[in-house]
Amino acid sequence: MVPLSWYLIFSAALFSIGLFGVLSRRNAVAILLGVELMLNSVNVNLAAFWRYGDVADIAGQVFAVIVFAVAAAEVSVGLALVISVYRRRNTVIADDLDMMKW
Amino acid sequence: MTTETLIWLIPLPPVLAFFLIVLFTNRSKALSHTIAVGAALLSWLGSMIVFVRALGVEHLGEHPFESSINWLPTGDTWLKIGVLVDPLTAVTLFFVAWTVLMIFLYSIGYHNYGQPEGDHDHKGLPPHGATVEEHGNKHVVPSVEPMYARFFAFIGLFAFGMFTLVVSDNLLTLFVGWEIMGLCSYLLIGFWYAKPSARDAAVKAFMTTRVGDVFMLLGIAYLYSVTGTLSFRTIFSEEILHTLATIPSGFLGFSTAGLIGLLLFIGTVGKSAQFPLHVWLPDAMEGPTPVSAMIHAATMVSAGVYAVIRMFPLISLDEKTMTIVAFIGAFTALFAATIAVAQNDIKRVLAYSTISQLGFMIAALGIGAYVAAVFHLITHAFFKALLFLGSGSVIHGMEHGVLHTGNHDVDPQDMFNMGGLKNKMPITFWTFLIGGFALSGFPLVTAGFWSKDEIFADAFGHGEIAVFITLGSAAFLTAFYTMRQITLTFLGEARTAEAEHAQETPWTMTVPLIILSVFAVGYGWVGIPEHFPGLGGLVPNWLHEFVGGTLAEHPEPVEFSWVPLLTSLVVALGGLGLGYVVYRDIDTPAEDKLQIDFLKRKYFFDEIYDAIFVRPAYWFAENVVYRFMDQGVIDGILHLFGPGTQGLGDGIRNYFDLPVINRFFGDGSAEATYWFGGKLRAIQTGRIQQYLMLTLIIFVLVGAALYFFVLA
Amino acid sequence: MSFWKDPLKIAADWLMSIFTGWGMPEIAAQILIGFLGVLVLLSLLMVLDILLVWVERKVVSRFQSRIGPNRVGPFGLIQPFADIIKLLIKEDTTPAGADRVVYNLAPILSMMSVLVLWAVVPLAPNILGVDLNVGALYIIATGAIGTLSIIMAGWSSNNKFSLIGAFREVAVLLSFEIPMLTTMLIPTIFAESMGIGTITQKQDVWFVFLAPLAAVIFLIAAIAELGRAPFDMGEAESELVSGYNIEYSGMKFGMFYAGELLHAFTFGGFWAILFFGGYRFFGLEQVSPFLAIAVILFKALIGYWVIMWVKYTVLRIRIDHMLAFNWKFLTPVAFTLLMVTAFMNALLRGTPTWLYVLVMFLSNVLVAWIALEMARSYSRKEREKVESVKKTVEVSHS
Amino acid sequence: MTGEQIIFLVVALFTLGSGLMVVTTRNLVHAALWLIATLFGVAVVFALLHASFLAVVQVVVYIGAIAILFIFAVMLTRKELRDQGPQLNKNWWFGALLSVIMFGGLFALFRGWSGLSKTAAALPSDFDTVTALGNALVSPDAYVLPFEVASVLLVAALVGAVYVAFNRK
Repeated sequence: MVPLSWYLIFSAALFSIGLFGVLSRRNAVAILLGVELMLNSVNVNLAAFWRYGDVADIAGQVFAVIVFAVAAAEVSVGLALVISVYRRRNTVIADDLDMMKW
Repeated sequence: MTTETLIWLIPLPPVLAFFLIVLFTNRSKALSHTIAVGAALLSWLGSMIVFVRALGVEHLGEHPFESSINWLPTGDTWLKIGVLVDPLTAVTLFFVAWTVLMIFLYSIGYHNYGQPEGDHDHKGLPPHGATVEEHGNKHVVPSVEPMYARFFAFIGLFAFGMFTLVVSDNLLTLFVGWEIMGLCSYLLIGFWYAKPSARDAAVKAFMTTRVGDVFMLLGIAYLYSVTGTLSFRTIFSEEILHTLATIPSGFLGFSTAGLIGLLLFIGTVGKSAQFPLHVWLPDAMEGPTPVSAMIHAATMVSAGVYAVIRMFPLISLDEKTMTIVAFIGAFTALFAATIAVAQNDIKRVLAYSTISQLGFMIAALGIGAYVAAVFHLITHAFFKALLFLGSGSVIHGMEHGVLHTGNHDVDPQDMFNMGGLKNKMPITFWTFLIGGFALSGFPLVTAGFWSKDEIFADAFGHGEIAVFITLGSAAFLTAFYTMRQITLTFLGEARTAEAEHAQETPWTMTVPLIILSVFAVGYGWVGIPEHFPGLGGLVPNWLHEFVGGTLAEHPEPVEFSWVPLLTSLVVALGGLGLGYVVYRDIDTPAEDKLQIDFLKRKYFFDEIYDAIFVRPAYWFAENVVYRFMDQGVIDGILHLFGPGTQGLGDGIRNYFDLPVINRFFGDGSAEATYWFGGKLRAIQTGRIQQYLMLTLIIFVLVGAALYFFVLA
Repeated sequence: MSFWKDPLKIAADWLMSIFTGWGMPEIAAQILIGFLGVLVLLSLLMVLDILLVWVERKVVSRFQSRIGPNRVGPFGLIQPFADIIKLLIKEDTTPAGADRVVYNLAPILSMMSVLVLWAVVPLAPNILGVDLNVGALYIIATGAIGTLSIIMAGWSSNNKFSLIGAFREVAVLLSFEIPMLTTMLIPTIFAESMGIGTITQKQDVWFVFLAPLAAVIFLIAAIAELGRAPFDMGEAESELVSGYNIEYSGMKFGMFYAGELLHAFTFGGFWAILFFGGYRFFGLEQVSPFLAIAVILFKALIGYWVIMWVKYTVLRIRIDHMLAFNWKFLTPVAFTLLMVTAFMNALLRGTPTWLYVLVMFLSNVLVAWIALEMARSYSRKEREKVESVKKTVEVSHS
Repeated sequence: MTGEQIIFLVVALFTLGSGLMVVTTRNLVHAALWLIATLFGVAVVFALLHASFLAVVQVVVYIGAIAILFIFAVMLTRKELRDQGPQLNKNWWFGALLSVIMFGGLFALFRGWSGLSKTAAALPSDFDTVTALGNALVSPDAYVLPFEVASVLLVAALVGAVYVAFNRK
């Protein structure tokens, strides 16, 4: 049997990788890719705690399903924003979009 | 599907229909009435299924279908809402569902569906007819109602209110349904809002019933404060009833139960148009006829009586309250019947007869005749719906005649303009005849006979001779004016050219008439007393067994006696006979000996109320509230405040605001913020990822600090 | 238990005895047998695929009043083998500027997305890869892989026609996934399970009688999902030369082609499974699993034939019309139908079967009728608009 | 080491490896494709956890819709299909450091937790996860409200995305 720790460490690693992507990529789309990784790691945690806790209490899976929905909403609106920004500013580099300074 | 779920669903289709029509389909007439009638049909179907299932349950009174959910938290407990079907609800659902469905169907024809748009119809006015060209010659035909969809939306909401009221298991939802119907009656009586009379009638109905409703709400609040619950089944448990009966209320020697019962009963007085709050109902005839039928037969007034019947175990605890109830009921029955004799408007006669018949039910309750009241409620619903729809059909036929002759001065509702319609509108005539006979209590065949006879028998059996005699005379007058109406309307020769050209109405109007007339005749047979000579025992007295089961103590049927039976035979046949003999030859109002001004003006009740309540209210509003309070007192105080405040303001501004607030706090904080902002602007790079990093650094630092200093 | 009753178990037992006889541990033997089973199934599918090439060519030629392949072998039966040899010996080109790995991965994924579908196909009562409890979703999930393969092929080819083809095809696939999933939920409601095996077993009455409209919508969505005419946006030969697979040659193209054929056949099979009782045919499936397999293959072939029939009779629809048709007609109808079905199902729980079937059928017919009426009035309005514009144009010209 | 552990390790390494490729590869389309590989790995992890519904929905939603959307977005926001210049910003080392600290911190937290080495009990044989999940999502006693809110959120996102990305002429 796989112990719970493996899943937790796996998901922590995936989360950190996603975090790195969010913090370090220049391209806005790539940042969103990192966000997806982070959301997925959360889902792994939810499913793992469901499996290793009380199986009859389905809350973990329910929240994972809701995270799916939230992720889908987030990606659709996020990408729409990216495309909209690209149309106006002709760039998707996050560092170039610094109008909101000072 | 379980019966409980089904009961929850019964009120829903009409309200869905209301929203669908209002929001989406109000452009399409066909779609609107399809949705409304479909919704009524669904509710009807649900009600019938529930009714049939309820029949199959033994001792339904002790084990009703009930289901409730928590609604509002009130401290530790929940205010629950729920549904309850016991025998009383089951039979009420039965007649409500039938009459509602019939009225919905009837409305299609009544509002001239399928006819062309009117030539100069306006929204808010009844249709005036349209000119069509056919084969080269023009003629006028009825035109379709301009606010067709709105009508169906409103009656859908109305039906929702009624169904909610009937299936609810507590006073609160009952009151919600009650108020929804109050609103709908306002909307529908004032449906033709461009007519000043309709506007006034709507306001009158709303205000008058409001008087009763306020008292009812008081009663509900009182009940809740005493018992902490509004659910019927809990209230009617023995210990609560016992408590209520024993605690005195401190008001004129009533017990708590008696006072609550009285307050609730005043609500009914308003809703069911009992004396002295009866004035709104005859004026409510300004609405379209299906609305009249809806208010007078299927829903609103029945709701009032239903509420009293529902609360009967509570009300019957106090003798005094019961006496008041019986007195008001009996008095109203006779009083309204005397007015009805002198009315010439076909619908007004029926309106007063409704008040009178409701008085019968209330009186029956007041003497403890529970089953008889329920029985009369049901039979009355059927035959009064039939009569109203029939009168609507007559008016419709007459309007056809008016359109044909083009003489718009002729009132199509005045019975003296009719006559001889028997041959023009045979279906309407026969069904109206059945309804009229049922109303008069024509012996043996009609439903009205059986229910009225049971009230008589109960009154006599309980020794309430005064009530018995009052009701007897009211019944005689009922038969008399009913026959007067039938004779003037249908028999003899046509008195005007319009009546000559009256025409039978379309099938959507006649089919409901036929169906309702079946019930007007047949429904009486479920409640034939066992000891009735000849017929008794042929069919079991099902109604008594079934409805009586609602009460904890099963009411015993009264001993059979010849006196009430003979009385009811004599008054019914005598009244009918006299009516025919007197009005056979009368052609104009002048020949009518009963056109006494006193009766025609309804005992001057409108004038009295106008003098006592309306004018003083206007005077009070104009002189006291506006002149004295508003202009004198309030404005005076305000004028006093003005200069004072100004002086105070000047002082504050010069000695506090400018130096302290502005200088020190205002400019000082701005400068401080500016200085800090200048220092902090370096980290405001506008780059989202750097913000994120900062957030994370703080997060990590705080997390580490917490971990090491707090957890470890 | 004879071989005719349960061939899989007999074969597995026999193999197990052989392998353990060789000294292999039991668990390894089981895994090996599983692999062998998959291998056999896939090989048979490939052979079937080859036959499908022949079937398709023969049928299309009949539709077009031709004779079709008739030179190689009896009735041209050997023709597909000749085709394969031709494909194999063709030059395997990779365009300059292509993304090599992705380019080579795409046809494999395309074929794979079809083959993995067969893991949940119940061939007979006891011959079934996996009875997944989310079988219906699984079908959609594999469709997602197919979508992926198309966009990979289109992008990696470094060719604007292939990219446009892929974009258009993916737009269609993603859109039509929605009515497809929705109508798949309707058999799920009837069977109270998403498992394909359970859905088959619950079909004492074929679901097509309970939900004819759902069957039709599923078929339309499936045809779109296959990218076949009238929804062949990805290829659209007259506009895009060959669409997303334009740069592929040799066996890589062959894999796309074979994948498409097998995909069509598979969806004919799913149509049969979801709505026409799968392997069930008046108790025939109880006699022998082989008969059951014959039944389901026959039904799948009929479904495939219907799909071909549509392909070779109906013209391609413009892409905006196609998407509008999906979003404004098919999807709302499918949603409505799903809601109506669920509602009716809740309402009719516990009623006799005949009433259930009747009411379901009638409510389907009603939904279809209302939908078509609305579509009709809408299209009449559109036509009037177009015609009025045309008229004003004519007037201004004259 | 049991078979399940081996499978988990292989899948986890594959997933984490593709995850790293997602955040480091220069070609954004490749990054999206690597994302698909990662998501697929996570789906397998779900399957290992016996969450079959989640596994399949992961494939349908993420690979079938979200990843495709990403590829579309990448292609729509690029004048040339290949990106020039560095893909990481100049603070990337700091981001990497933070990520490592994050992972280390989480790891440290795990080590102090007693339930870490817990193993899963076998699934009850009569327990149907999908049925339980479906009931929980629509039961008023459980999660019907979050479920409805999620559906409203999706509709809002749909409308919002169309509005934001709509090309006004």
